[in-house]
Amino acid sequence: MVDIKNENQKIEEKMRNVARDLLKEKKVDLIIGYSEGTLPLASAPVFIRDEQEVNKLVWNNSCYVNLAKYLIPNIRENINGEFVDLKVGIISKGCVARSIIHLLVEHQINKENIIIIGINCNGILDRRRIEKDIGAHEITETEVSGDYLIVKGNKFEKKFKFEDYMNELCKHCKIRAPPISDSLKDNIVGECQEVDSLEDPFEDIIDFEKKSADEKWAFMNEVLKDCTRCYACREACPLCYCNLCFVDQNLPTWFGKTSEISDILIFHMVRGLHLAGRCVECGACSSVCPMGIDLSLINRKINQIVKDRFDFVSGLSLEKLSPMMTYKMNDKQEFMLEEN
Amino acid sequence: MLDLYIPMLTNIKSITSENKVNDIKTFEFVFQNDDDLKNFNYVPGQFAELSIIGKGECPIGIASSPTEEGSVKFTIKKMGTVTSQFHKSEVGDVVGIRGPLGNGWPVEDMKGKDIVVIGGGFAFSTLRSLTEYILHKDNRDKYGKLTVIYGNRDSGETLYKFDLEKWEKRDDIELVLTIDREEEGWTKKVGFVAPVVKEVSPSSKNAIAVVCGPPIMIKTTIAVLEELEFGDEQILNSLEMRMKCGVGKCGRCNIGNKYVCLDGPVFSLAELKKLPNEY
Amino acid sequence: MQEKIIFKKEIPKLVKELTKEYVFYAPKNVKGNIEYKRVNNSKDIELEFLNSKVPPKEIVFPRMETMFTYTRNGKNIEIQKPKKVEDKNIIFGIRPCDAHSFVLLEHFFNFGEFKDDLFLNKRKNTILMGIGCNTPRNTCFCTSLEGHPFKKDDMDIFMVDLDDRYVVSPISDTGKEIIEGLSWLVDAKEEDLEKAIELSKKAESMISTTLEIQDSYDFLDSQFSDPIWKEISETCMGCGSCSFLCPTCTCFDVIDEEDQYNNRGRRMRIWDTCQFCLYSLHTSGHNPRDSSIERCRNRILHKFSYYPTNYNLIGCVGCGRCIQLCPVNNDLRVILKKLNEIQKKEEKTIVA
Amino acid sequence: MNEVITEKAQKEDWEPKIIAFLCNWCSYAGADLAGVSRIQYPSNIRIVRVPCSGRLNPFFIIRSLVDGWDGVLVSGCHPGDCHYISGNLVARRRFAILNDLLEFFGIEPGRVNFMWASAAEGERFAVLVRKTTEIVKKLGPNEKFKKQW
Repeated sequence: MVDIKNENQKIEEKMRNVARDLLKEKKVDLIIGYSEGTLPLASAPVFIRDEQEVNKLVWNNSCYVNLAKYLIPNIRENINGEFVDLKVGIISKGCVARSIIHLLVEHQINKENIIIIGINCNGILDRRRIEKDIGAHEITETEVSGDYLIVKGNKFEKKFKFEDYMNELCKHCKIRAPPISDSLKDNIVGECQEVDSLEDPFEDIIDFEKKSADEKWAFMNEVLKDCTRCYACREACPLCYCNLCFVDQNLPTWFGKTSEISDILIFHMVRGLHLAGRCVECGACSSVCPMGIDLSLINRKINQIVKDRFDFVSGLSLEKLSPMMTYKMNDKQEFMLEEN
Repeated sequence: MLDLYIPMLTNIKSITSENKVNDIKTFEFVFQNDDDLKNFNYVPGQFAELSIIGKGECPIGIASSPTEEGSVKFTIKKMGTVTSQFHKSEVGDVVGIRGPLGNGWPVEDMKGKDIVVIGGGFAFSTLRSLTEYILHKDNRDKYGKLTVIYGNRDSGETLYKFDLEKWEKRDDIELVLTIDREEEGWTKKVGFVAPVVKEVSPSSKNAIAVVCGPPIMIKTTIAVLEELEFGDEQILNSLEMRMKCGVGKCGRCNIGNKYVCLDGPVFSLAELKKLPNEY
Repeated sequence: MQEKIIFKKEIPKLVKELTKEYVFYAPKNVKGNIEYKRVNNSKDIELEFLNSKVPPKEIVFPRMETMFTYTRNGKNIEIQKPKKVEDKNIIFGIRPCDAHSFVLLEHFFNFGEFKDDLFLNKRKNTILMGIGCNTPRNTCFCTSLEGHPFKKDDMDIFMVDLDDRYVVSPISDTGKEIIEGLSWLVDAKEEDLEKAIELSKKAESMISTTLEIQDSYDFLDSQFSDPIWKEISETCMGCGSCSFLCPTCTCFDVIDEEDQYNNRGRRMRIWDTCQFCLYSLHTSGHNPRDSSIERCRNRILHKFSYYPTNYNLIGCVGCGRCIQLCPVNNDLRVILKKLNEIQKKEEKTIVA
Repeated sequence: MNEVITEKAQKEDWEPKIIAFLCNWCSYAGADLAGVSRIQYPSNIRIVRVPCSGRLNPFFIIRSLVDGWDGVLVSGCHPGDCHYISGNLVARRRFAILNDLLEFFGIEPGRVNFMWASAAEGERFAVLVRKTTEIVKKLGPNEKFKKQW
């Protein structure tokens, strides 16, 4: 049995110490981390500039936001009338670090300005699912005990097994701390892990693909039909940094902006398409969805395609180009029409 | 009013290219329905939502004067989706109009006063409307001295050349044209609008200055006008904002608690100073 | 008029009777989210709920709404106005805060020279049959905004949940008519009414958040360039969750869609939010609200300063949806408290 | 509207409409050759000439489906023959992902087809167009993206 409460406390303590040292030694101007949320099962990102405030940093299993989002555009501040890029320390679980690595591959951020404070993530809870399962009650308090989450409210108490109520993507996650490589050595403090190769059987996807085309279509319709098109998934994704998203383009207008199901599906399809070879499976998009739509299936599928076809896992090394940035002469082309 | 969002249909009667680059054209529309024409009562400075149906809608200031009966004119620069589509359209095409919207220039309050019209570049369209309105034989004696100062990058960019020629021949208007840089064959003034205003130095006594143009021009001109002792109430300005509905419902054109489409687009400098600087 | 009693086991009967004349909207559990949906069978109704996730504004101000359709014939275009909706709606189980939001929406769309009939027609045909909140959430703060978990003024019929039955009190004339039509209802007893009052008091005491918002809007206006806005907006990601699911937010975008293969098209309005950078971006590239600082400020000021100045109403009903749904937990209560503190500080300096 | 189309589909003589994006340097010339050599191929395709298959934004394909085309055919130069050296190789990766993703979302395999055809392969072009038409015809009309008007 894993004692998650204990783990969290250890992570928190380490994280605070590292952050305090960094601020004290003036190695960074700013620490981006998580702070206690005002609601149960929530956490709020926080920007810490003063070492006195380091104790605001917390680690719990609701730290679902991918902090790498805040690195774009570069965090700048007006110091004595001049805009200066700040040096940022960023609390990174495995997936946050991976998105930072991928942003570096895509030349979106400046390596010199970033220090990755690695922590060994122990999984993020799927708060929307817990809320849905509890139904017509309000959660007022949560407590971690062993590998259970105890949710308390007005006249009720419910136990959730951690493993089962983890984010879909966290269940498959194997990179819990920032992946280390030679080129990144100077930028990582705190926890990190060596990642050589990654095997993922993608059983869930293979299972899903047994369905017929119409069944798949119906399933996707059902999953996505609640989408209000608030674009929270897009805004929370650290890799969605386009100045003008394809849905907003109007010369020409590519796709409809209505909440008709075909427009919704296309939005999510193309969003998936644009994440090919880039998605780091952080699960931020699903966690922030106000309607609690689980987008992990699409993201996993994209990663499966990329893994199968191009043998690539995003956000592991700085040297390897993302598959959509390059090509090989002998890529598989079994989907091409042939005469016989 | 179930027709709040329903455009009235018009046909393009004529298209005039206004500048050398050919990205500004003046369109003349005639209403398909005579009742619509009767209901389209506007004052200079108001705008209308023009739509190429199937492409979208955009707010454009009315360039014709209510005294020019039978049709309405709009000067459109090729910028975004709808305006580009306008530049592709031909005479006879169907165009939707919703309007007139906004407050327009306060032509009633301006009566009996000297009017100084200062325009820069493409923003001259509603000023043309105002000038034309004042110059009309029914209205001319209701207003005092009329000074029009109109600046452009070069002579090719000057809009409404036909009207300007017509105005130049009249003696009840002081027309000052200027371009930024010297040019062969240009006999009128050279220089930015603000210094030209200073040179002309219209009297601020019982006068109203109407300023339209690019932000930097407005800023410098207002400084000059203040030097000439124009009060904040005496300087009028027309604002631009992104708009969708034009009737204060879609929400995006607010500056503080004012909606540009309802309370504007014309604001006096005094009003603008009260608003937060978010435009 | 006399208060009536309706037993919970009689709900199917009520639904059956009311669906004859009305389109019956009721809270429904859609994949774990409570939403107000059209219901024909009383089995679909979820009576045990705190509040819906999507506010009932969706019924009168849908996510997308056709403004007109048109057909094209060569160069000619013919415009078809949207059909006037004659359906009469009942929203069953609407909460007092959401009912109050209808007042705000109606005021907004009816304000000034231009009346938005797309909305107003639907609103006119909608009857609110609400239920008081016996158990307000922690995030609720309606009492700070002239509201109350048992506020009945904004509804047509108001109900109080007494475990196995509802005390039904008709408020408006239409409400009275409907209740009169339901002749099988029994009169409420004195003890039921007493219990209802008791519940109301209990609910009020359960609301833990008290904010002083009432008179702060003038003050807010003067704080336009305070550094507080940067602090508030620093972590905002600019998604539209807070305003898409806000019961009082009304902004919309207008889009045209053309079906060029069938020579027809439509213009519609869809929900939009001031939190998107595209919202106020000019074609020229200039954007008056360029960063999240201005956009967050606009949202707060619009609700707590512009709304009161323009309409004498506060543009927030205290339902707490934005607090629950904000992905970065940018808590409106915390923001308002921060603003309150600044105000107090300022007042002190003035006094001193 | 839907009823009309389903009825239409049931009819034996329903013919699919297929949009074909052909690269300027190979496939378009191949189609030309097929025409010049009088090789018969179905008239269901409507050709859009693009400079290179690498020019093809996946949007074009999805948008075609949204616009109601029953099938999409994309054709470029054989790998290694691209006029712009690597356009088709980059495109191939894009198509691979799009192909898999469309299938995952429940668009029938065969709605969107990809092929290579060089300028000299008029015969091959005709055969593959025939094949595409057959596949799409079997699938029936494309109605999944139809909007509620």
